[in-house]
Amino acid sequence: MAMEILYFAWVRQKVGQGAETLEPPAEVADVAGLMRWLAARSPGHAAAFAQPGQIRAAVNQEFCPPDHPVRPGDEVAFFPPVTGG
Amino acid sequence: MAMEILYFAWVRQKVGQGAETLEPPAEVADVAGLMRWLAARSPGHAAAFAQPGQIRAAVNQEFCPPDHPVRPGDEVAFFPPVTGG
Amino acid sequence: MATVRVQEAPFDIAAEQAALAEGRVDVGGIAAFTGLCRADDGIAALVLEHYPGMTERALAGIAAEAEARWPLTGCTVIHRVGRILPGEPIVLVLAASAHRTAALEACAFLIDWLKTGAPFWKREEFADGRERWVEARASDDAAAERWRQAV
Amino acid sequence: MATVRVQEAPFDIAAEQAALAEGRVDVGGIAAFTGLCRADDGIAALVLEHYPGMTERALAGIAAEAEARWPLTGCTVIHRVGRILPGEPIVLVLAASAHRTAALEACAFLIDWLKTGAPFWKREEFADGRERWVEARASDDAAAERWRQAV
Repeated sequence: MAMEILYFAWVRQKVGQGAETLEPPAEVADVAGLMRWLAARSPGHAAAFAQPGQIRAAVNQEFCPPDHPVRPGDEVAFFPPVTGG
Repeated sequence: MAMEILYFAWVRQKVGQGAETLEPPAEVADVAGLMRWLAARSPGHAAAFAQPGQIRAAVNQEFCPPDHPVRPGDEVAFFPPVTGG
Repeated sequence: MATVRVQEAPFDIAAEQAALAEGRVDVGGIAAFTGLCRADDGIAALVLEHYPGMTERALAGIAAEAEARWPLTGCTVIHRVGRILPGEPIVLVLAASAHRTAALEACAFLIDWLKTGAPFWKREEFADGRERWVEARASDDAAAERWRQAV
Repeated sequence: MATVRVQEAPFDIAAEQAALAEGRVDVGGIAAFTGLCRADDGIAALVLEHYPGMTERALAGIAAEAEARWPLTGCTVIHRVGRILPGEPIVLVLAASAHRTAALEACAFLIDWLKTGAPFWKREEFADGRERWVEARASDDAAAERWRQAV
């Protein structure tokens, strides 16, 4: 079962797309691991995830820290710190 | 020269009028003295000033404590604590 | 720039906010407080009396104090007088600033200060004909005192 | 009862306040905050992006938190997305309560919390074609943190 990966703001611009459906290998177990795996997919991904400390994540539409687990079927989003209001 | 005396809210209702022009004697030197002098003018005045601690005053449209001086030509107002907003 | 008004007519918050921001691009936030007449204990109406002349001076003084304490681009205080029915607005306070914190704090200051520093008096009228002057509340004095200590 | 909306269209604060108080006589005060687009540094427009689905959940969660902390009769959060010009409104927060302190505090909480807890991102566009993503501010994190400690 795949994961739905979403990108917003400059993460989206660097990756070059807003969403992709992917099947990471089983050793990708948490948000930080998924970021490392995604960074290797393309130069755009590499640029987007070059400084992981600048990226925030949500798993199934809840903000999550880097050690939060990810599982097949999850919706995982990556974006910069929010700036609404 | 006279003083303009104004009454508001239940002070006005008890006195029975909203304004009067009076010439207190020279020994009426401050707000508290003016209240004692006014209280002797009629049963309505007496009722209005029966509990001086419940009355607030303004001299020339500024809130003032009981020991604030009053002089001929002043506009002096008496009223309960304010309840706007 | 402060606008203060005492009026019998209702007010339009959208029009007042538009006037505060009109032609400006440096206003980042407008904080507003609208006080409404509640029907507590079966109140049929509030009748608001004020001290003409002193009221406008007091409101202008309160607005000037807010503008001295916070970097506002403007503020507005409108207080109604006369007979007001439950559900109707009584008072409107607006504070505009480049940044939200100044607007929010100034708005809270204005309404707290106005409750204890402007010569208005409320009389409650009940359906059965009884009436009662509203008594000042210690909590309002405490709220205003909080700002005095913050100087 | 909380109303949360994400929309491209402008909003009407008077209509939103009327909806909060409609048919009620127990609302004593409505606190409001309107965030506006400033033209700092020659900004020609802000473009607001969000995370559809998560945004509505986050706003509903923030509103529910406010209603749990203060005795509100209702609250409203409306956030615009898309292209917004200087002087135009971006966000509206309303909090209604029987008493002013609850309304004022809940309103400040809602806007502080929304700044750090809802998935919106602002891009600034300049007249010369440059664009820049707005960076999160430490002061916004501190403002939100203040409420966390107040639990």
